[in-house]
Amino acid sequence: MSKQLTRRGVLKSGAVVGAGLAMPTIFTSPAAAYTNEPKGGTVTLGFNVPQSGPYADEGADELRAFKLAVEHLNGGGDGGMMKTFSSKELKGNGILGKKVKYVTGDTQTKSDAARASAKSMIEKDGAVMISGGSSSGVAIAVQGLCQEAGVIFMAGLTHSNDTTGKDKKANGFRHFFNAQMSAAALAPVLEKKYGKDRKAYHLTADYTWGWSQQASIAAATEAKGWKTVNNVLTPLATTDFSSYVAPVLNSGADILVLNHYGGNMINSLTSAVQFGLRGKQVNGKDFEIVVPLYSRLMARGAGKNVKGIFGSTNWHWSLSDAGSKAFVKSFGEKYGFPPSQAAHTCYVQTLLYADACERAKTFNPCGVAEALEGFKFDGLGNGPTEYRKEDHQCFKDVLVVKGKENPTSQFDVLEVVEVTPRAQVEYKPDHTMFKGGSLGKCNPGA
Amino acid sequence: MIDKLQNNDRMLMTLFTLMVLAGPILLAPFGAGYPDLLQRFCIFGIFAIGFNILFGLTGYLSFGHAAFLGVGSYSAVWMFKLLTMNVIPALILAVVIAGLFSLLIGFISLRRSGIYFSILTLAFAQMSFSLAYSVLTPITNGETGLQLTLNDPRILDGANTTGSLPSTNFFGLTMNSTAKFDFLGMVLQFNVGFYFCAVMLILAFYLAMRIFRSPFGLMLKAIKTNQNRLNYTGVNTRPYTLAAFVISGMYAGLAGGLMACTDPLAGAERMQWTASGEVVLMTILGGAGTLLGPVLGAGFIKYFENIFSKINDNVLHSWFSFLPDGLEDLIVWVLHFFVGKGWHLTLGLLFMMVVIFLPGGLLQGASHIIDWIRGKKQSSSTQISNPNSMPAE
Amino acid sequence: MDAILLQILNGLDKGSAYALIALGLTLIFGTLGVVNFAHGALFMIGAFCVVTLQRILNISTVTIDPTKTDFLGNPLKVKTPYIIEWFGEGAGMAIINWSVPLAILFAIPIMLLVGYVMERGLIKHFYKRPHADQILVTFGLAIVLQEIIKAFYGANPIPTPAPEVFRGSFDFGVLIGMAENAVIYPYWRLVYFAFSALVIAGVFAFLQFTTFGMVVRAGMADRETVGLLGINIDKRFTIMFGIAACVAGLAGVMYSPINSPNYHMGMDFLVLSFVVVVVGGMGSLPGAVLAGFTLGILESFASMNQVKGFFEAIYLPSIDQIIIYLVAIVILLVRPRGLMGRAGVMED
Amino acid sequence: MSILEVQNVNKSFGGLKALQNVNLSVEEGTIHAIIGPNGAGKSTLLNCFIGKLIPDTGTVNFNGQSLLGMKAHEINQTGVSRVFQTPEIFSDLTVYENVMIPCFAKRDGSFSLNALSRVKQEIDVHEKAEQMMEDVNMADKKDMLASSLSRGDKRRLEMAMCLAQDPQLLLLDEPTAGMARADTNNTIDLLAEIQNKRHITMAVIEHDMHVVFSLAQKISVLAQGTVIVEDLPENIKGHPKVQEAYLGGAH
Repeated sequence: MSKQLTRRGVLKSGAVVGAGLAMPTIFTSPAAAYTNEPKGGTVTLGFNVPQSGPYADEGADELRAFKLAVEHLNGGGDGGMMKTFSSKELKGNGILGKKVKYVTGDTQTKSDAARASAKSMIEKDGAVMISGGSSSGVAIAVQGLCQEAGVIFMAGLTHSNDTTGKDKKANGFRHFFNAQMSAAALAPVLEKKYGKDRKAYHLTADYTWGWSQQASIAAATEAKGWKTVNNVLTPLATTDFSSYVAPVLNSGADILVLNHYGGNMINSLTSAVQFGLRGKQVNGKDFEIVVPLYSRLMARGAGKNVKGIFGSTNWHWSLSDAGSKAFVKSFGEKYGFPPSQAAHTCYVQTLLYADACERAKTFNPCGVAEALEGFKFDGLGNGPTEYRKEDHQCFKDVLVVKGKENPTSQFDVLEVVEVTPRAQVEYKPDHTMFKGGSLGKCNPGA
Repeated sequence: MIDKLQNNDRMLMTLFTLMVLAGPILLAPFGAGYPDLLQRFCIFGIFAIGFNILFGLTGYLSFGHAAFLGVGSYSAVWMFKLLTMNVIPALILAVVIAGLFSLLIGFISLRRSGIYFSILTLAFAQMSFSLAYSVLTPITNGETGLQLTLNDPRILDGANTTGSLPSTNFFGLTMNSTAKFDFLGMVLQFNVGFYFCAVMLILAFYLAMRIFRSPFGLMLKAIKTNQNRLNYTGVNTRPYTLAAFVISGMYAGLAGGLMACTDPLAGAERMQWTASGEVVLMTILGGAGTLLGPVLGAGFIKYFENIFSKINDNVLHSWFSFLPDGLEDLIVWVLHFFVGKGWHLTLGLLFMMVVIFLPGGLLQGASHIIDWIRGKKQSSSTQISNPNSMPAE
Repeated sequence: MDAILLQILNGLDKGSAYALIALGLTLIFGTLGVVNFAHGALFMIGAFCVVTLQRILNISTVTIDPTKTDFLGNPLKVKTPYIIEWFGEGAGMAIINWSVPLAILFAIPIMLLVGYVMERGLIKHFYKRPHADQILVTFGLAIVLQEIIKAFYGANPIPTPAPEVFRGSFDFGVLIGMAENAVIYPYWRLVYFAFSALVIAGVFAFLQFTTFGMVVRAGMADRETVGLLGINIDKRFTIMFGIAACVAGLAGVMYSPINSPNYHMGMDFLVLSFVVVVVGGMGSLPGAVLAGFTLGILESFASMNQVKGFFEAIYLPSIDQIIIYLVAIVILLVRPRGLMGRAGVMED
Repeated sequence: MSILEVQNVNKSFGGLKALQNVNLSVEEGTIHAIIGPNGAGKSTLLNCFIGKLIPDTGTVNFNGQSLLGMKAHEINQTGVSRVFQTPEIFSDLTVYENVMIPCFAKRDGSFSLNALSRVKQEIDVHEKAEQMMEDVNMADKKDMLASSLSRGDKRRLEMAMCLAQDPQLLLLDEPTAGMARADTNNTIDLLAEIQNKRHITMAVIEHDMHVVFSLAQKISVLAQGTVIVEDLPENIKGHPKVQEAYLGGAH
């Protein structure tokens, strides 16, 4: 015992001595106030999106939006949402007078690869901000990296509660909504549409996002009087969901909730529709399917199967406010088709970052973070929005959508059923599903 | 020349050491001289060297080695969370746990050989991945990956009062500190983490060389060429293969531990079978059964993944802007399938070429070229024994 | 009871998918002695034949409808497929509606060609190389093929719906006197199952009852002897490879309404079907079919909450994640050469 | 004194009785040939000696120790080496490395994690291996790849590998099968020389009567799974039972 103690003591004192010795001057980078302080006439942003792997198409759309945003920031194009943005700091002369350059990388939708790619942008290309991504695992991993490296992370598409919940970071900001907000927005609409007395059967992707999505939606619907009959976890690698869908009809449930995203969502939805669930009557009611998180790009993969199925989305191109219209116009004219919600959130995040730099008059992450915290704005497509100081989550209205019955084009897959106001989806920062973890202090690196 | 080098250990070792230590200078002109990629070169070099001890020497093709890498990473991160941010205990635990895990899997899988062995290792690795991704989330933090948090105990380091995450360190030298120098318009980055990994790589290489030259290594080569004869020569092949399996598993664990040291996060994807496939690609691409080959292959693939994949259309256009517009567009259009997001395609084609035409890997190709330049027409292919035959039962 | 019946149905369906791919894999291995890691890619190419046919059928003329607007507020461009212009609304729509079954006809020549090119262009040179080399080169080929498909069709799944008449499901429960909706099963999956059974039976009949098949079977048993008899085995093996490619491709065609085709579906299936082949015993055709159905049914049962609950009690939660691998490991350890494997195959 | 004692060995495969009550004893220091027509059970018997097959009943004792149930490498470690019908060598390694492996196996036993010493510095093994190369007249070929040797040289190499272990009993399975006359004679000379120099006991399975009668000091004739005669060579030649067995009982 005593032996162990002394060894521990030695190790410990070693660490302390080491800490005292730490950082001889040669190891500090020369004279920068923060990581990658831009010195010349340009500033570099890093766009880290999935270019290979199952989310490559969403990644490509995000990249289009980033390019568009950079073009607008540098004064090119028609200015897009810069004209409708409530903050008027952006003049089309880059950020703080520096021309905006960008580098791109491939996350492969793997946390390792995403971090490697982000690291190379920071270490090699001198990026002061990293943005993009199409899954929560990647977002959380890259957010952690940016915190350690001392750059700002403007999350792309990430829907898990954890990104601004237990894994929130001072250098990370999320404009996209989350599972909790989806649930809060959907539940009243579902109640209105399908009634109070419903029995729900959940199929849930067996990993972090799936669990948090399931927990949120189950809690929200149960509060409206629904019962959760069963919750079955499905392995991530499942491609054929028949054995999970088959028992649903016989379970007494009259609603099927698919807590799936991406390929999982397409396949489980296709299975459910193939089994003819939607034509059936259970407990004297029409059987219905709910997909809490919709993505238009993904919904296209499911084809006609999505018709009439409810879900939520962060933004949709058919919105008619000035900001959305301006964005759809400049995106559509440049690329020939309307932008996805992933593209929208990435474009908005880039503008928000640029604007925060202008207002803070610095690229220093701590200054930028301070400018973003509690920032209230409008005109970026979601109505009045606020970056909450406590968890760096944007609060805004949430769209409840359903698969369109008579689409006029291949892009016209979803229609907006209701815009749930912000007050209904807002939760306290210490909500049970967001507990644990803390922002920590902003890290300027260097 | 490379063959000669392969046989002159002292020269090989010296040259290797110098090249690795000078990495930040040598690779800077190729855009690869930044710490993260340099660290990856070393880490995957170690991984591939270890894999080569199993595959290159005994011929047992494992499709599940990434599992050991993942286990190593998880162990190291847990050590950072619980004990101390010093890398040494983390690495020790990573190697030990990976060793134990490979002992277990090896003990079962090595009861079979040939493709049956490959499928068994694949099955184990896929199981490990599935479990780490979902069921074992309390230990692995699932999809997100295991990360450090502010309220980890870290018994030896004492309470954290800074409000920011501590860095991994080697008795006080933090892994992520970097000295930068401007040199001929390039920024040379000398990073502590890289040099730590580099020393590990050199040690790992040295150990592999000793194994290659030892009676034990000779026995492993004998297993690959004729297991039957070896049995009738009074040698029990099972413990030899198992030892090779465990050694290569420990190499993988070391690599995984180092990954956590340079970047304290452990994700489940690094255990997926495609990650195991990647180390197979590295080893074959470089040259299985050779000493230098796997390191070369690892460097090659990581360079592709990190540099080649970043060449987007803009970059291409800037390269070919001297050409007339139509021609420029045509060339860019053709190339854009192969670079940037098309890098997997190029990698796949290259890999096929190597398997078809250069069974000895790029190393063999390099020695062909050197021989050709020196006007020596004689082929060196007889020197490199066929590296890919599978063991007999 | 109804749940068990349901999962047996499911298992048969899943199993028939595994069995079809494993059958082709074993055919290639048994006849040519080649371990083909690119077999999953053939399955994927089959599925993309449907996508391609769909695209061809939907080649359209564009007319401008000034009364409607598109998302930018410009007049809407209305696309009318030529097929509808040529055959009229009814027949044209029917052809598009039946594009999946039609794709079978479309896929057969394509798959034969792909198989022929693959065998003559690449695989042929690997007959005498070690199995490890074959695995590696076909693995490389699989990557290349899937990247090519991705470059042309993108990464997102593309919906390929079954004909209208096969949507919805069949109520077995009512048939055998159970309650309504107790045991329902989609029509298309029944079609898929029937199709698989037909193809499997066809392949067996072909090998059993034709002279060609007899020679091939003899070649599987002892290639050298058959070669000595003056029979051009190589040519027949090329045809065999084409047939195996066809089987995989057709499996892909018929599977496309069940899973929207995407570029990585081949790799997804490859690992599983290799496990199936190895569990069945390398080179054994009945083994491949048996293992396919066994694993399919086991997987279906493992997904039931009752079963999961049972395993959870013995600390194996989410058994469905690992059931296939677990079973494969156990079978390989108990029966070293798989369920029906012969000695000495694939061990060197 | 008999070094290998086989008693009442029976082995059947399904309904086929491959060996019936086989009794055999090989005297120390002699060359004992086992002959018999095709399908007589010669190879089955040999496989029972080396652990590849386990007899249904009966005993196989080597130096008084039962070999039954032992694994191939364990049997080898007791002092039994085997030469195969087609030479089994390490074809991807050099001739010299081929000979070193049995030297290591002899010295270090069936397993040794000898991973950090250098092959170069194992002086005792080198001495032994060099000696063996000299003994089989292959010193000039020691750096060649084993796969590039002629068939005769491969056989010679295999012999050297077996002898490097200083076996007490050497089992030879048709050592001259498929060889040209000249190579056969060389092999006979080699075996005779080994016998003279080292007095190693050998059990030879052979088809070629020329080889058998040039070498053997005792012969067992196997037919239909049983030993019909065991005698000195001169008594075997005209033995009626042997003629009957070989001519299929032509009356």
